[in-house]
Amino acid sequence: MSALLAVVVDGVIYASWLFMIAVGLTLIYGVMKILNIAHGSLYALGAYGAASLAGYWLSQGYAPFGSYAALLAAAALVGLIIGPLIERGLLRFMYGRDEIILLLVTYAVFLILEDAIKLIWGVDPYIISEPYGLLGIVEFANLVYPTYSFMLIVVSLAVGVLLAWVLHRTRHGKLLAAVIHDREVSQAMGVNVRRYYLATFTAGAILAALGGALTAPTVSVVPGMGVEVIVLAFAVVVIGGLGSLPGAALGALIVGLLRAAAVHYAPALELFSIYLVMALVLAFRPQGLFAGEQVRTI
Amino acid sequence: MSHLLEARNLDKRFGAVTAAADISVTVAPDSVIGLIGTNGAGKTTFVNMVTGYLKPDKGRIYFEGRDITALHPRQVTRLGICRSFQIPQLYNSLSAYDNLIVALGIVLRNAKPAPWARAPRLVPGHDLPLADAAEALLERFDLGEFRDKPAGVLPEGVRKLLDIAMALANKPRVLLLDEPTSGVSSEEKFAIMDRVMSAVRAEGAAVLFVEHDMDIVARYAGRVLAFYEGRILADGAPDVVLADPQVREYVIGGQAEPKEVSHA
Amino acid sequence: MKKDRTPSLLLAALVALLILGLVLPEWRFLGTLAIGKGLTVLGLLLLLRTGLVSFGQGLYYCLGAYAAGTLGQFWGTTDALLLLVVAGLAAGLAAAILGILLAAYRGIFFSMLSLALSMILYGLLVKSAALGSTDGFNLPAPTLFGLPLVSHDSRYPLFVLACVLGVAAALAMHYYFRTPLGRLSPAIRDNEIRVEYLGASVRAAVHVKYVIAGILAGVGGALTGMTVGHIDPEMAYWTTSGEFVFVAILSGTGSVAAPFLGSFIFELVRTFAYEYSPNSWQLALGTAMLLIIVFLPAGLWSLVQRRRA
Amino acid sequence: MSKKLIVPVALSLAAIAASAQAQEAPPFKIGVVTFLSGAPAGPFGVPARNGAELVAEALNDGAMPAPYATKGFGGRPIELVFIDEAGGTTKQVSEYRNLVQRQNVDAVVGYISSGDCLAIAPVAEEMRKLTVFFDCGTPRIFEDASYKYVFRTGATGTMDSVAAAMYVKEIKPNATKIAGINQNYAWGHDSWNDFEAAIKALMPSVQIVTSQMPKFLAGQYGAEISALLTSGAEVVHSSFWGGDMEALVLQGAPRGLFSKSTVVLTTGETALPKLNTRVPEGTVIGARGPYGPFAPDNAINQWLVKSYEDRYNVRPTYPAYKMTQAILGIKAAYEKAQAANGGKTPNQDQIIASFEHLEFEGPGGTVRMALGKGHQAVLGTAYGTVKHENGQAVVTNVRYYPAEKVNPPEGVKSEDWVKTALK
Repeated sequence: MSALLAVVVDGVIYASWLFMIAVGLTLIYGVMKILNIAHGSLYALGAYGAASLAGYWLSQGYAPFGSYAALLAAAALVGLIIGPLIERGLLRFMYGRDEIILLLVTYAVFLILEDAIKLIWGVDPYIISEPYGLLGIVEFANLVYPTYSFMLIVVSLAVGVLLAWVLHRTRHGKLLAAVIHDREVSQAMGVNVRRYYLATFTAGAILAALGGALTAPTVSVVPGMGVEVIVLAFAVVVIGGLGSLPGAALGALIVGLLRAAAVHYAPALELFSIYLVMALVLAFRPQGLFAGEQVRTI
Repeated sequence: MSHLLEARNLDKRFGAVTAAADISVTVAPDSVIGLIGTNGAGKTTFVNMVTGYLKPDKGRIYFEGRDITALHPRQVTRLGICRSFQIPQLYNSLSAYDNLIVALGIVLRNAKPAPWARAPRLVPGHDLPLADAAEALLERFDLGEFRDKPAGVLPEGVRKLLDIAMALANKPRVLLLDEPTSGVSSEEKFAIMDRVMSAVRAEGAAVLFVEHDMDIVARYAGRVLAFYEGRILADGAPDVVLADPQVREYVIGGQAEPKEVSHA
Repeated sequence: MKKDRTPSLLLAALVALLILGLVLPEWRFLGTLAIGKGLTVLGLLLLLRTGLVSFGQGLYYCLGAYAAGTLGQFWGTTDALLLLVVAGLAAGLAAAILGILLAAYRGIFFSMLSLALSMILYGLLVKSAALGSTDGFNLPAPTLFGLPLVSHDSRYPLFVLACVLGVAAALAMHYYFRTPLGRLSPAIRDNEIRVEYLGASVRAAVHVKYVIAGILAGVGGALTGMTVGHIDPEMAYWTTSGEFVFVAILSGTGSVAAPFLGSFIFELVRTFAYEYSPNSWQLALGTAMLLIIVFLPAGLWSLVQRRRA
Repeated sequence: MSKKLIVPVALSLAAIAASAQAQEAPPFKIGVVTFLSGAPAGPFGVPARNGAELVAEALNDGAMPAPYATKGFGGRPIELVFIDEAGGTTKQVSEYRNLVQRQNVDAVVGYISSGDCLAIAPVAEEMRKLTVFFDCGTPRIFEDASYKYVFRTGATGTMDSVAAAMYVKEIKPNATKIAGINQNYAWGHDSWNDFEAAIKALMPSVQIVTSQMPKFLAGQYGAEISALLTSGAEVVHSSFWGGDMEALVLQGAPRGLFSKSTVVLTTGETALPKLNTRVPEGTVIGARGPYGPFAPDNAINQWLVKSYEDRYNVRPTYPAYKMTQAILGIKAAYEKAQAANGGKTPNQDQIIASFEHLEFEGPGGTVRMALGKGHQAVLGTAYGTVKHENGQAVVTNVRYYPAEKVNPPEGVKSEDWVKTALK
């Protein structure tokens, strides 16, 4: 019984982390049809930024609770600087070329950022674990969890709700839907597509950096931490349906729960679980679980 | 007498829209039939069902007495039911010549009795080597000057002709032309239609063409099917059908103010 | 009609390669490696011309290498031709089976499914202790009809085998593109509906092309394994497949020789990046990639074409 | 065309420069291969590179303590060429060839990844180039094959696992529930298999309650920690390294993993300078040999700690020790061969002949090239328990295990030895 409860709690915590790292990826793909490999680097940049900023905050002896603000500020800073830099400085010259070319461009950006991170921060780990322990622990059913993990679930839910609200309830969200539906027509109707692309990519970058910033206190921030995240985020997004917000949430939940179940009941399967799910979903529902059927007419 | 093509009681719905309701048609060899109707009346749906792109909800389709309702477009095509498209379906990155080479190459390949057998030297039905058969088709549609241009950059009228030329690669017994003159200026329409009909007549195929221009229908069709809301409103000789009061009200009258219907 | 100069140019390239390999012994290894990878990229070129991007060619690359490797390691077979044939067969068989599923997919879904399948093989190999898990295992030095292809004094025989194999594959691919089935590649990329409406099965054609690409990747993987002398599951990891796609796009799809040229240049750039900036070779590589994408949108091969024109 | 010219010109310039020096003492050029990028760079690659730089400089200045006080290698200055180990085995084989053929190195020292070592060994034989592995752990290298040109101055991973099991037996003799958490790749598999076999042989009543194998670089271990906590394990074995190990400590400590069970971190020493008191008291750590806090108080160790701290402001960790050990090994072999050659410059075969079965002093004490026909080093090792003293994490309760107790005898495979000889 306690194992089952642990599966659910572990699964949901992991799912909220997955959602954080995947939601920006699916947003950018949904709007711009770019599978952004550099997403992992933005995640890493967010983590490094957070480690530096929060580390500085704490080393100055300021109120420890302020370190949470430092984490969020780092994410915003990284996203607001790097996002526009990549979109305005590089991607906008590539619009209209094949999806695959755009993917390769982001791959090149990923390589460059990986070394840039190394040149700025070096290869030694950064450890900023204070925010992780600051909120205390929660104990139940013989298990101990840091309160921080549950805060992650809350933040993740908030991000999802906020995005859904912006996309479905605001004027900009509706115009964005028009841009997604038909870029040329929206442009002809006077929608400033350029601005929406810039805003989307920046938002995606902030979300990636936020994922990294909130992960930073739970890990040691090291080179290469972004690489694993890319494939994981891809898998979640593909399972849920490329470009779908509820899809990313569902994909994260499925992967999170399955992985937790594998860890508790069949550790040997853990390595496969995510790719097996991905292959199965693709085999039976190639558009992902949440994307609508595409209708093609002659 | 057995018909060349027969559709029996075809039904097709898309959600709330009825695209075909109890459609029955027979087609005799050598006939030239015009299909008229407003947008959404069910003409293209009929063409799509006959060529296997859509499966009817109910009803059967027979070709020379054989049930072809469940066949895929490629199987229908191999039997000799070929079509052109309202929006030309071309290989835009390939030259006009290469478009035909691909088309004729498929015919050549399909003629192999077994995977290990060598393909015949001459394209069946054309009795020419591949390259010569392609040149002959280009010539027949007077497309020589566009031979080496990518199909994607050709003018719409030329694209229409190339689209129809490709439909002839398989030596069709039934040829369905979906709006062969749409997107072409009204002065060009007759010229294009003349070229198409003379090229097609040499094939000896039954021709069904979807058309909005009643002058063209009156001039080329030997028989007219008038579609309205998925039904056949009238079926007969052009002068009779075009004079029919119901057809004048729902089909030709509607021509001036086309109804807003989203499904093709 | 233009005269087809490709076959004679390819044969001339073969002669040039054999002479270069004779006078520049230190480049033989890199050359052989580039051909091994180039074969895989040649298969990708076929898929790309068909409008498909496989992010899982590492699956067949790895499978071919492991087929040859297990045969060499556990049964002591060292004959290069036999190993290459077995590798091609194993990869081709796997592609034929998985192709049943994959041939129905297009676009990003084809890419992602191929990636997932490749990662499953990676997971399986990581789990198999008998095959050395992530450490992989070594291959015995290859021979041909009992004669060694690799020794301390010379790797020239293996280089010659690789060159002959590479040119033969390029030639075969060149002629394939002139058959009716080969011509379907650009047709499927441009307009699948029309292909079906001309009486051909898109799915069957895609399946055949997928199998051909799989065989080429299998042979390429085995050749690479023989050259390097070691194989490991990394060959099936997504970054390996990504590298192939990358090289294929950078090379351009303009010619059957492009994959080999592209592979060689890629290895060269990477070698110099490692040598001259060991601490920031990724930065150098990424920048080189961006420059090529921006300034040579049709790939490296457009340089060759421009010169010829 | 201009590009084609640059390379030969550069090469011939280099050749001229080289021949100019040759008149005095030609440098001994060593290719050093360690991770300069990716996850292993921080914990292993860069400390190893730092160690190599430090020791080469000190040797060239004649600033090392005895018996290494002579300059360079028998008077020849040492020149280092660094290559990144990242990029996979194919890339590494390619770079190795470049080092030998185009950079003309006299020896190659390096390789942290076991996969790279396995791949490089036969290439070293083919190229006939002296190659010294300093860190990689798999025993397969000299147990599955024998090599003339390849040496390994570090001990195998088997030693770490066996000694860990012995330490557990000493400090928790009554433990019955054992668990493991190891990375899902060869290193994790081998470490766990050896530990499982050793602990079962030493303490027959133990029971393995769970063996977790998360993906390498997974980073998030919430579910694994829950599984370990619910399993009721008294001892948890982990060969995690680098960021993964640090994340396990950071995530496991607040959840009580380290207080409910004794966690054994076989590479824990590399994290100590950085994590310090974040490593909970009671954690058992190893250093894959007698390095760092386990190193003997000899002159070489004192020199290494002092000069490393002076330059890099941090204590040296075991990769720096092992790199130092490798380079000193070559120096010892070189100078022994030189002496045997009447003081003249020895050739490679002579260096190899004197390297085989060599005994030499390193920062971790005496290294004996006892296994693999004289090509594989054996050393003792040690484990200890973390204790917090005055805000510093220190290692207490240290137990040393002599080489012959934690290594198989010559000719016996580690795998078989663990299962049979420990009983």
